[in-house]
Amino acid sequence: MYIFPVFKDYYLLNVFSIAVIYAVYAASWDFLSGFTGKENFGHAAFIAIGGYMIGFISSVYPIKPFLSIPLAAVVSAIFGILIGLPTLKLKGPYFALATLAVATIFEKLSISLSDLTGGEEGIYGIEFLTQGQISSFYFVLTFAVLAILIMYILGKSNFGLILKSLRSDEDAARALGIKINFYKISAFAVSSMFAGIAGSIVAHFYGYIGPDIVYPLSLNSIIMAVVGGIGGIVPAALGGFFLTFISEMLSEFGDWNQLLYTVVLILSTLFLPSGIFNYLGAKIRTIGSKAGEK
Amino acid sequence: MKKVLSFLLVVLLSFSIFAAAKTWKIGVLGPYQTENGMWVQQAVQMAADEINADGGILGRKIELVFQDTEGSTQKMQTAIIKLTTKDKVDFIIGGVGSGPVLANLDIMARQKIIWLGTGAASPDVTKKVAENYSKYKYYFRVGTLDSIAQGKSVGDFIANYLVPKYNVKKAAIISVDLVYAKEIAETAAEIAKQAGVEIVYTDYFPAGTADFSASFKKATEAGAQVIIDAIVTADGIQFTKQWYDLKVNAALVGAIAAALKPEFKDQTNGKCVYETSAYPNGGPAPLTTKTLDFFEKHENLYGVAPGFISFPAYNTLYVLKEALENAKNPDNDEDVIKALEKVVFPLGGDKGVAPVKFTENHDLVYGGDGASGIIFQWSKSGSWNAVWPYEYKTGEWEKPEWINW
Amino acid sequence: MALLDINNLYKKFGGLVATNNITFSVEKGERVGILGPNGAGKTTIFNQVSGFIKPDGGEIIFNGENIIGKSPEFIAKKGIVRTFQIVKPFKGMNVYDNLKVATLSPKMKEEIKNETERKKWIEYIIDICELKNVAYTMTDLLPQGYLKKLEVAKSLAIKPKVVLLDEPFAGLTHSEIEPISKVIIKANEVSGTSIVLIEHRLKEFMQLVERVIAIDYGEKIAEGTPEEIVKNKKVIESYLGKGGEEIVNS
Amino acid sequence: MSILKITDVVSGYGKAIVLDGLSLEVEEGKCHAVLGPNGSGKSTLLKTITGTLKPYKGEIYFKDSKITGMNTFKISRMGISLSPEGRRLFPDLTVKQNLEIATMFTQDKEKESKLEFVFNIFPRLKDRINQKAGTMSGGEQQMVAIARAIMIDPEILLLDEPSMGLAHIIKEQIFEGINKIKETGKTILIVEQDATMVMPISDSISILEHGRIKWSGNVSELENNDSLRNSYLGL
Amino acid sequence: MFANFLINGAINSSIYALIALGFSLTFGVAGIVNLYHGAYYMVAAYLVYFFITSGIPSFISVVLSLLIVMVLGAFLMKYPILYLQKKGESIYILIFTLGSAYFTQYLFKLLFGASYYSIPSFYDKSTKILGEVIPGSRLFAFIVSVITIILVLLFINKTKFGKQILATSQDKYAAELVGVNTSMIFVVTMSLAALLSGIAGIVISPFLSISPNMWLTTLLKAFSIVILGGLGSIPGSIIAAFFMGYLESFVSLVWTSSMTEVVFLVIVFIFLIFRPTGIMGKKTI
Repeated sequence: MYIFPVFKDYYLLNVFSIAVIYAVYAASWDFLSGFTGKENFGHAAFIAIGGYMIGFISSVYPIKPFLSIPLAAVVSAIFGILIGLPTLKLKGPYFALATLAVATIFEKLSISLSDLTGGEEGIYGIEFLTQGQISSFYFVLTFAVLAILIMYILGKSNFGLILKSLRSDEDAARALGIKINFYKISAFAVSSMFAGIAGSIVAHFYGYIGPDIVYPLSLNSIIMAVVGGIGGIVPAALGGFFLTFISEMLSEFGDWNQLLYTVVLILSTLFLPSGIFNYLGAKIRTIGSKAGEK
Repeated sequence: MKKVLSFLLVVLLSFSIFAAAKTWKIGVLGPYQTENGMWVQQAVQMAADEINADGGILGRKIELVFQDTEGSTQKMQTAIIKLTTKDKVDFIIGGVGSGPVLANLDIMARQKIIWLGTGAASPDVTKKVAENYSKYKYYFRVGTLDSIAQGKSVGDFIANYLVPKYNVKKAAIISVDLVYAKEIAETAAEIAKQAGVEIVYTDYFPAGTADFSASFKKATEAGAQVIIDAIVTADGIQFTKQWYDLKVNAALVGAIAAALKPEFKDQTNGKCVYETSAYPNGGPAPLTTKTLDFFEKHENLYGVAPGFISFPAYNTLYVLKEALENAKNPDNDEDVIKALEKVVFPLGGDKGVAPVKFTENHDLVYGGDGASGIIFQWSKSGSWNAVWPYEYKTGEWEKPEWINW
Repeated sequence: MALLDINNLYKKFGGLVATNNITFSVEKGERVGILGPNGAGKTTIFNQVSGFIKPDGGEIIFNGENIIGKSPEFIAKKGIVRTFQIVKPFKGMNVYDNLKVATLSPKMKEEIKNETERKKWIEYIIDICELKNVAYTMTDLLPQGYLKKLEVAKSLAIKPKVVLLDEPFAGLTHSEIEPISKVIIKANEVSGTSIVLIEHRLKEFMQLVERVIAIDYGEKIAEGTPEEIVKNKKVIESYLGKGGEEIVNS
Repeated sequence: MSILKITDVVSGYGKAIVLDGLSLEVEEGKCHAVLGPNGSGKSTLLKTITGTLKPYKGEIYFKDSKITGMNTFKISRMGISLSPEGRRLFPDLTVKQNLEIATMFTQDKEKESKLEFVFNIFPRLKDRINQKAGTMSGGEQQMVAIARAIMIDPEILLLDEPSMGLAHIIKEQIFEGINKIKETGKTILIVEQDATMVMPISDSISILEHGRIKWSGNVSELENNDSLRNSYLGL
Repeated sequence: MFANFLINGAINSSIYALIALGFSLTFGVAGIVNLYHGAYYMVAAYLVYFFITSGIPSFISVVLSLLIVMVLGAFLMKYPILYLQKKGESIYILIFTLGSAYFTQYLFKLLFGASYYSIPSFYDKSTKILGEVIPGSRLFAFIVSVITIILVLLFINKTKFGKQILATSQDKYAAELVGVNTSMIFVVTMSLAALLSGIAGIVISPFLSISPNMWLTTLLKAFSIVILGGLGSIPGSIIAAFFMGYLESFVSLVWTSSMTEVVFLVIVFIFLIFRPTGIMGKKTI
């Protein structure tokens, strides 16, 4: 069924698992920000909601993934709506700062309220996703494929078309009678939901949730999505997958790795602003159509 | 021509035989882009070179595999999996930061790999071993002291030195808002309280705070004579500088991580004088007969003094060496664990650079002939003196000249 | 009772009265024009009727219901749709998808039951608006003439009862105006959509509308057939100049 | 002698071509009017001359130098100034500050005499000298915009529909002012919809439609040509 | 206690104002939210440290460092940012500037390591005001900040160049029409912003630490202050900077220092929602 059924390299499996989860982070960022043009600079807050909720529960009751994942989905969707309601009327840098503020408040609180959150040490001892390394990988892979597929289909659907129209011109959509607030909030809820589920899966995957694996993601999600290409879910997801994969593979280079990462980002914003995979996709399509003409 | 070729072949073969000779493959975890990680890397390398030069352990050389954990749980997990499955290491040493280590104990348990830890100071780490010995027995804390023990050494100094000598009655806690630091400060305060000191003010500031004047002011207005601090972040530098500049009328005693190295003097532009911090089981004091030599050798080798994680990092390989040499079967994990549990580097002895003795939960024994915390002070003359306990004293504690109690 | 009754519409921006007690009505199937110099308050009337600006006073009775102060979404669902002077195509998608967005509005939810019907309807709109050759072109690449047409097509795609067209001909050549003009008349005649038009291209304007409301300084200064309006003294003074009559007659 | 010469200019916004091979010459010391309906390309013409739009094709000469594709500020400093569509004053600055900013690149000592000059043209501005430009009425703003354009001390003054959106009586005041400027011998290129206002002050007229000059000639020729007026101006 | 609140609040506020001023200026004039702003602060501090430790006299070190950050600011505006601005989408400018800031952070980490550095005080005599001991380095930072702010305000309002900046901020097109080279003004403004941020970075380094991640909190604070004051409004950002400085002192006075940032961010968030134009901002959204 999958491409790697005989995969026995645990290290690669582990890197793959992380990379596909990051693909979901990037795709879920794209679903709100890439589609509607509301650039969320605090995506980590939505990931944190899912992850920390699982952490809170498991510090009293060892919750199993089959229960916690749907729970995380509901809670993070509601959270997305609650944050979305007041902030979605904001535009451009105002929205960016509002979301950044939310994520920073979360970060500060999760350090300060250490009785609840474990502070900088985070919450550990969360039930593992599954018992084995390989089964965990398949679990993560299945979830990631499903999540990306659902967002992709939603994005391709009429719903996604309306979201894209909002990116271009909210007034024009309102004039046609489209309830723009409903769509913006829905997009926020979907984005937040998948971010939250991914957050809860990560908590189960590591058996841990803490600031070190959550808060850098506000920025990383944007980078991954933008470098991959926004507005189409799959390019963003591929951006998330490959950047993470490469970054893990290069981790022996330490600081050079991070430096290289930012160089890739800078070069791609300057020279391939539509995103690497959007660009490649377009190239393949034109080659394809040329071949078709022949 | 043929001769040359066959000669080359022989040379190549002999190389490959040489390479195939069995080694102790040891994975080293650390955030190498930080100072803590650098200490681990340098000290472990130093110990390995020494042991290898001396013929290795049981005739087998040590081969180190360094993996950068970038200070993140996720990278540490990937690193452990890579070390255990791909590099197939025999042991893991290192691991800095309680969060990542705690989170990865389960991975260690799953991979069943012996882990000699160096830089996770949360008491919870070895609590895990206590809770489920058979699952977590692979972990040994070679260092540093856990936060409770670090707090104890600060508290003991206040209770047994400052209180009797200077009749200290009131103290304040000003510490960074991190779990590890809070535990140190609270433990120290608890011991001080038992000695009759009243805690008149408590403030936890977020990492990255620029201005402490309000906290100092409130502490001294409440009558504090001593400020118990625990600052594991770089904030300790500006904290100390501001304390000096404001001539705060309370002595600074506690655990400022940045103060535990000679560079502190430059980093504060000399405004570190009178600052007093506990060095967890290490420092330029004769903890064992080798400690001061190690300090000097490290400085000569790397151009910088060892940090507080350097001591346990250096010790790990010697602890391992001792255990392997005494183990019934050094290739059997169970036997090695049993041997490790018996390792003792006594205080004042000649083994290791800091005392090591394990509790049944694989934590360091604190006090007695076990691990210890040494109180150091930056003296007015600019020297860095061990002032407590008396056995290791290299100087007398000085009361800041501006303080009027 | 008329389809749309606007009574004493009043709006003030700071110290400036933008529309001062404007009153007029639009019958079903009628083509009404609003005439006046730039800055007279024509677009402000559109903004208020379509809900983009909240009026400070007056009534807007549509189909017997007072819709004053309602949201643009609500008003569009009732059946009043507007276009914008500066075209607002949805960028990053093609013409077909632009029209599809319009058909996804709540107004069309009951009318269109499935995707086949939707497709048919969009194709119909593309057809009558003569957008067939650019149906799958991204709007980012379209010239102004097509964008203007698309602006009208989008508004017609939600089967409105009233269309408020804000300068649909501005910036177009004569030959480009013809087809749009035809589309407007077709929509009006085939489905009985009422048209309210703001336009400066007098010749085309006068040919298209049946009744004219002249505005100046936020106030209505005249109302009548194009023939009457061009003779109106006030209108000539404020807007047309002496030769206005000849335009209509030419 | 022509001070401004435009040959075969093609210009517009992105893919939208607005000026489609337009040629035009303006004589020194004369007032030339370009008439045309909304959307015929009047503002585009002025934006292309002042360098805000770079023409796709064609050349523009000012006196003897080619200014095609030059930056707006350079063209302004050479002596071409524009009173733009929408007036574009600095809203938070006072009338005086608005006017003074325009003298930044000329000799300081002339400032006072230039202020004197514009107050002579639009006396109303003198009383409003310390009012913030953003708070003024449309007509007054138009006066400031024209005054600001004169403060640059241009060799040619471009005016973009100065009558737009104004009441008849205000239009008259504005055109009276423009006439005064013309009488000082300044070259003026004015684009307008309102032919009745422009014709009395112009020396020559061009009629613009669909981005091309349909007709050019003297005012008297236009006045005598009924069919022309009918077909292009609706007059 | 109150004197402490009053004095230290003023010192912190003046530094915030200095940083926020440049950020606000860049937005007001060029319409750019420059997330690299905090990095100037870091670059200047590192350069001064580097020059001083290389044995260059401190005055020359400061001047050299400031010149370098000004050139850096001018370069960033002239080439990549103006290029991206022409392309339209503002998010690419946000991401480019943020990415460059991280690039600088990692570069400095490679060059200088993860250690924390400090430079000697430029003025080190403690003064007593209202019974409070004020360390010389802080007093120096306060005085330099206040003087710099006043000079910048004078520069903008009184000089020819400043008037061009003012005109550009009000209407770029109209400024071009009266002969202002707005691209050059953008470059100069960015350079000025870099200078202000750089000065802040240098005056704080004697009492704070120089480290590769010192830019991020600074940026976040500048961003919040400028939004609170109204994007692009210079008086607004100065008022907001003082509001923030005193709020921090106030929260640590009456509550706990660990909540200072949270309280401030919550206030910023509430402001964004109920009054997104800030204290002084124009109605732009």
